[in-house]
Amino acid sequence: MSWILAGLIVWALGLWANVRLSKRKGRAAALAVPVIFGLVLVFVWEAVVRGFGISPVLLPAPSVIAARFGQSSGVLWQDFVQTVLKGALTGYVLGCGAALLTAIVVDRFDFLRRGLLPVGNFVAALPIIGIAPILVMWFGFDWQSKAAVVVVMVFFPVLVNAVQGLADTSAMQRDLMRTYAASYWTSLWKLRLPAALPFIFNGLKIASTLALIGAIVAEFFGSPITGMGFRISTSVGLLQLDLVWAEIVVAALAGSAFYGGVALIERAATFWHPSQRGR
Amino acid sequence: MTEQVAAPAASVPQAPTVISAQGLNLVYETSDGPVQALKDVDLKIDKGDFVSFIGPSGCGKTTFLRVMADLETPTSGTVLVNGVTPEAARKARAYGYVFQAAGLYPWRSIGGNIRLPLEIMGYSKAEQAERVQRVLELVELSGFDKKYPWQLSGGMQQRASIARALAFDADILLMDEPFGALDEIVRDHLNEQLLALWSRTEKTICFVTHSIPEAVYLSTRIVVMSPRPGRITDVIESPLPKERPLEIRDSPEFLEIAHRVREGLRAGHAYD
Amino acid sequence: MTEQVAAPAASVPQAPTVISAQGLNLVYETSDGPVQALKDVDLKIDKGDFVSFIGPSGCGKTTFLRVMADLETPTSGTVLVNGVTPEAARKARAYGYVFQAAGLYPWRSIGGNIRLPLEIMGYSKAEQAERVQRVLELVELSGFDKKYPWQLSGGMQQRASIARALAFDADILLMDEPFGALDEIVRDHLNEQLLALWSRTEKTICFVTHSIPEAVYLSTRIVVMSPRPGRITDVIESPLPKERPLEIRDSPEFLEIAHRVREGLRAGHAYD
Amino acid sequence: ADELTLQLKWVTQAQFAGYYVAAEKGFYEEEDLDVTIKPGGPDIAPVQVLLGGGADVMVDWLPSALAARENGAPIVNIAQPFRSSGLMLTCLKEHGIESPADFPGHTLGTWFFGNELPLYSWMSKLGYATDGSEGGVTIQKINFNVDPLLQKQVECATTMTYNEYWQVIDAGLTPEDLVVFKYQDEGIATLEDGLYTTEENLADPAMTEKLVRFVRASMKGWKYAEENPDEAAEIVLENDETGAQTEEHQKRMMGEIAKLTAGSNGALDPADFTRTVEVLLSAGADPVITKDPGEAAWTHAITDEALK
Amino acid sequence: MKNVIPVLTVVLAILLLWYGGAILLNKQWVLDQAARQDRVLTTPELIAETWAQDKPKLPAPHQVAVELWDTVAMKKPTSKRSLVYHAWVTMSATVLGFGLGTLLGFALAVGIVYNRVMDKSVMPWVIASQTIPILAIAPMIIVVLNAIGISGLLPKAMISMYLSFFPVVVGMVKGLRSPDAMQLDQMRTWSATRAQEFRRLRLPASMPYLFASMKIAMAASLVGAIVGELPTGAVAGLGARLLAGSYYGQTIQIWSALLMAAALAAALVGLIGLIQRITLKRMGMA
Ligand SMILES: Nc1ncnc2c1ncn2[C@@H]1O[C@H](COP(=O)(O)OP(=O)(O)OP(=O)(O)O)[C@@H](O)[C@H]1O
Ligand SMILES: Nc1ncnc2c1ncn2[C@@H]1O[C@H](COP(=O)(O)OP(=O)(O)OP(=O)(O)O)[C@@H](O)[C@H]1O
Ligand SMILES: Cc1ncc(C[n+]2csc(CCO)c2C)c(N)n1
Ligand SMILES: [Mg+2]
Ligand SMILES: [Mg+2]
Repeated sequence: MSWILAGLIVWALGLWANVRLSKRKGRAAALAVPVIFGLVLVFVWEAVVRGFGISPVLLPAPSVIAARFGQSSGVLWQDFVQTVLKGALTGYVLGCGAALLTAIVVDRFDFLRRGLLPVGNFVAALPIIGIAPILVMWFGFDWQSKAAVVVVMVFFPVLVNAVQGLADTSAMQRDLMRTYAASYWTSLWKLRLPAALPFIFNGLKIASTLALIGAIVAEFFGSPITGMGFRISTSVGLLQLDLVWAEIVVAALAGSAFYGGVALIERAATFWHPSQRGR
Repeated sequence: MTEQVAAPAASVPQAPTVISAQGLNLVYETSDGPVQALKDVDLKIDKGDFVSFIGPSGCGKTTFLRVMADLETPTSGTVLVNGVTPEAARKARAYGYVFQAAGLYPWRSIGGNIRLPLEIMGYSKAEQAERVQRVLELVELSGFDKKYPWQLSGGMQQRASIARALAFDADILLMDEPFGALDEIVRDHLNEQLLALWSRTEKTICFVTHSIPEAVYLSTRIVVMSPRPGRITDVIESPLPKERPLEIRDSPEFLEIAHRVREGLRAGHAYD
Repeated sequence: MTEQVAAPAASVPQAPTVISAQGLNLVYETSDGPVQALKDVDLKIDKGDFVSFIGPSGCGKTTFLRVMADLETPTSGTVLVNGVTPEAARKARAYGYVFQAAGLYPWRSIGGNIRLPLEIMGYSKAEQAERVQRVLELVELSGFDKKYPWQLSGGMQQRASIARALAFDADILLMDEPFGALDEIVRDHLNEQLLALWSRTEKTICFVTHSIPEAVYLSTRIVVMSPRPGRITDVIESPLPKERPLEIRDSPEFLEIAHRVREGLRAGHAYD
Repeated sequence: ADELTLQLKWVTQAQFAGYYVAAEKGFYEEEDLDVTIKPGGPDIAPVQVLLGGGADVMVDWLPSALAARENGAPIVNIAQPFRSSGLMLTCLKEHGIESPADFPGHTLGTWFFGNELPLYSWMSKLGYATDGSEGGVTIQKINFNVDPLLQKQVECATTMTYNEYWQVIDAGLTPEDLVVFKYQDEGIATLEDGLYTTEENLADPAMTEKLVRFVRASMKGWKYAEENPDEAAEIVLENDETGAQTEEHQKRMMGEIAKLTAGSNGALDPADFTRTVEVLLSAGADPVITKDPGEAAWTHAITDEALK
Repeated sequence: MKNVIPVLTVVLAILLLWYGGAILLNKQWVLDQAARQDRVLTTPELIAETWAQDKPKLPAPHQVAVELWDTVAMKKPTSKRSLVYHAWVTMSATVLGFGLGTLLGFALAVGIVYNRVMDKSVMPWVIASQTIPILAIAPMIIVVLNAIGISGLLPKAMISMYLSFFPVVVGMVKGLRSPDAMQLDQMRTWSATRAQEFRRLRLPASMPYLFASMKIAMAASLVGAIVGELPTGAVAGLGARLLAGSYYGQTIQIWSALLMAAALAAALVGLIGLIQRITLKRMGMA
């Protein structure tokens, strides 16, 4: 009972603090508000698990997860390397790179654009869940097949965004290039690519969350006996839910960091775009 | 870079023809049906001319400029620029074009925007820097070359876009309401500058404006157009001397030409 | 809707003050550092005045209008509108505001755009339709109410946006370069219309323009501003009669006021 | 009728025929029970369902049940319809594995999710490292099918006598192409497919009474299925909602399942339990369970009543 | 219609690659089998066999087509062996989850745009929420929801909702913020209430964004529904079909379920596209 009460109080306190803080300007406040929100969330979770005596086999408390985090850091690190560094990152780089090159080709040859994009949309609708086992069958159990799944997952979001971005120049901007009698490559390099950057980054950001999810889920369909997806799927069977949640925390942290990193690069590369200037 | 096209031309009494349009028609196909933007347009522009186009909104001034610059293909009729097709002239980089809106690239600084055509046309780095400085001074934007377009007011952006068109040696300058966004004082000043540049360089200038005094002050010829379908209703030769102080605008000759232009314009409107 | 604020006011010799600004300062905090847009501005505007604001680009004209309309909060100083704060006046719907760009909503037809403020202010359906027709006629757009903004030329859009501000009974009209995008003939015509409307309705009008003749032709007072930090350098009372045919622009009084405005403006510029 | 929910360990197939037969033939009804049978799946942990209150009884294997118990899940074996283990390791003959002595240097595939425990125990009993090091074997996780074996991604794969083995045969291989090691024959058999419930349920007399009736009816179902394998397989097919099972496979599976349930009256044989625990405890470095749970992990209370 | 020829060309190219790939991937098994049976295969025989295997690594297109025809056209739509039946089951969960997700996303977006505290605190967590591999914990979610008595369609729909609310939040926040400063200022000068500003400015301005993100949400929702069907393995739906196919090595069945899922996604997304075109046309924006 006392835990539930504590949960309620902390929740009220957090809300009050955030209402106050969000009226303030400045970096610190902007950072503090979501952090407080998160801390309150975690505390309420702890309180609920303890207060209602929820079985650790169903949902472990954050404190238990944290303890496991410390205990199993070796395993967690090893899984992180296997899944994120080898699987997700490789796939992300290959997939996004291939998508950008394809976008340029597709943009250059209208025939391809009109043929490839509709078919591409259909292929992109193939659920990853169905593709993963097939790719594992083709590329083997190790990280290569995870990278392949990630390539498939990130390819179309990036392609579609990039193609749209390359077309997103105003008539006047293109006319200007025409009056300079600029070649195709010149206008690609000096006009269309810079203009496409905001769109491309949009695709890259979406792809960054997809990459991690893709790599983890693909491990459900075959993996060596290491990796975050492997650990999650097998630990549930052994009822080591604390380890499962520790892996999920790693995934969330890695995913957020990945997304944040791409967003930072975006900020530097598209500083001129209205969406980056405002607020 | 443009030598092969530029005619040798000194200011002889009968200057060579730079632009000649004959029986020009242009119809835009739109979802609401066809729009005739230009109808039976005939015009000759000689080297060194300063031609103003004036007419009500939507009469086809921009369209005509675009046809000359090979940005639009006429439905019928012929245009020759420097004796060749507009396309060949464009490929020979004969034009400097100032668009109705500034149209600077937001990811380039002001200096970078002005440098853009120079990079494309292969000027050396030193030459680029030198020219950027020179045109920035001309439009009174020295010191702003590191700023980005969105950090400048609309009028400053418009001046930057003029500077961009002046930075390289095109001998035909097409300007679509370049001074529309400026206040009267700055406008007067830039008018003077433009005239000075023109008489110094012997460029041929086609200039679209809504302002009658501006048209009269600047031009050797004023082309008055009527609304859709866009036709040329009058071509007025200006008797004003090449040397034009601002005060010339109070002279009787000036007022008389202005009156004629106004009458021509009014004929195209519905009111009284 | 606006009774509680509108002063009873008939055209007595000393008309009541509608807007009074005292020691107004406004500083924008930007990433490049602070920009002082208004500095020590004092101004009184009486009911029924037609006040033009003129000054170089970026001198704070728009900012001043925005302060009056409670779209911007001054850093220091006081503004009173109809004797209350701008906010109270805004809530009482005392303003019609015409922005520098047309700003029509693309998903509403022209009629729908003009109807928008009427819907918001709760006019009846019949009243809405009646008013939309009336103002469309006023700006010569009857028959266009079913069209969408992108089907109209820039000038037509601007006129629609003026119609929108005239559709409801605000007794203060704030107009920010409403005629900038129009050609001279249409502009003359709308100037006449605006003057007629003004003398008919006794509205108070604040009008920003870059055109000296326009300012002189329309106003009872002309406020000349200087560039950053924006200050008022001159306030010129016009001796012209209320009845003003277009030809008045050739009268010596007119030219003389125009000259004074030009001098005032020139003082703010760097040239000669 | 009293309601009761049974959580299976796997998808609907003849492995669980006894329960479907009992439901279809009205044995549960005779005991005044209304039993809901929930199929399992690859990522369903029956223990979670049981503890979460989603089921009253579950089918599980003893190794994973004991592992769960160590992790804080208070579950107890109340009946053991399966007497023998159906688990085996199937190798392709061409890889040259003839006896357990040949394992080192080869890749052995197994399911995880708790199913890997018997294999780890066996390897540790044999004294082989499982991390792929010199003199040891490499363990590879495989999914619940035999493709990795057919496609030679592993050299041996865990199979059940009643299911995966026949998939290998169906794929076109002959028994002569294969070498099989049955856990039962190697003396390392662990108990499979028992019925489990929570300590909390056992403390509730009304619930135990229901469970008694349930076990009685279920065993009746099992014995009926043993005697009428084809009819039992038909019943299973009718209950398969995916519509993906085939009659041939299920009839064959039922035949094999009957061999495993033979000889069990439903009561757990304590000797089998002790053997399973020994096998599990013997696993070397990273044992499945660290201490003998003793008699707390099973009870005869239910079967004693049911078999009276 | 201009697109027909390019699309057909691309499809043809894919089919060619597919047949070629089938030869490459299935070759090993055919050769192994031949070796076991002491047969020697000519190249045409080899190719023919790779395209006619029972459990190929990659089934040939015509094998999948035949399977699709058998399970779609030749079975009663209510039969458990009909793909139409399974597609229907999956679609119900998809549409329900999509509806819930769109509502949730919409509500969050409105909250973020109109409430400072939400604006500052919620968005990072919404992004973080999507970095959790929900697909990995879907089984647990199903189990936990089951435990509190929620079963059947709803647990699947919840997973769909979790995946589909995200694009809607992101798109709608962008859309509701798309009116420019001047348009908002106009509303201020008319002293419009927040509700009026929302209904007459922000909402219509956000329509193009809403539709774009609903399309993504629908595709995500389908993935969610299929994921939700995996752990409860033996039950109905395209996900269950995929899984069952995988247990029994039925690659042909997997591929046909996969293509059916893609067709379902294309149909649902196309439907939204249609609604989008009609709506935007009526708003004068197309
Ligand atoms: N791309 C286009 N498609 C269809 N119609 C067009 C297009 N461009 C211009 N028009 C139409 O052609 C006519 C002439 O347009 P143009 O832009 O040349 O006018 P303008 O004289 O430059 O007007 P303004 O003074 O407003 O710039 C107008 O009626 C316009 O609506
Ligand atoms: N939101 C803002 N943030 C920062 N600076 C601003 C902002 N709005 C205007 N300014 C600056 O304040 C000054 C006055 O701007 P304002 O728009 O009032 O000028 P203006 O007289 O209307 O000019 P124009 O004739 O070009 O419309 C300018 O220097 C401008 O750059
Ligand atoms: C949750 C769970 N999933 C799979 C198995 C392994 N298994 C045991 S019996 C069987 C059926 C087919 O042989 C399979 C695959 C398990 N033990 N528990
Ligand atoms: Mg134009
Ligand atoms: Mg302004």
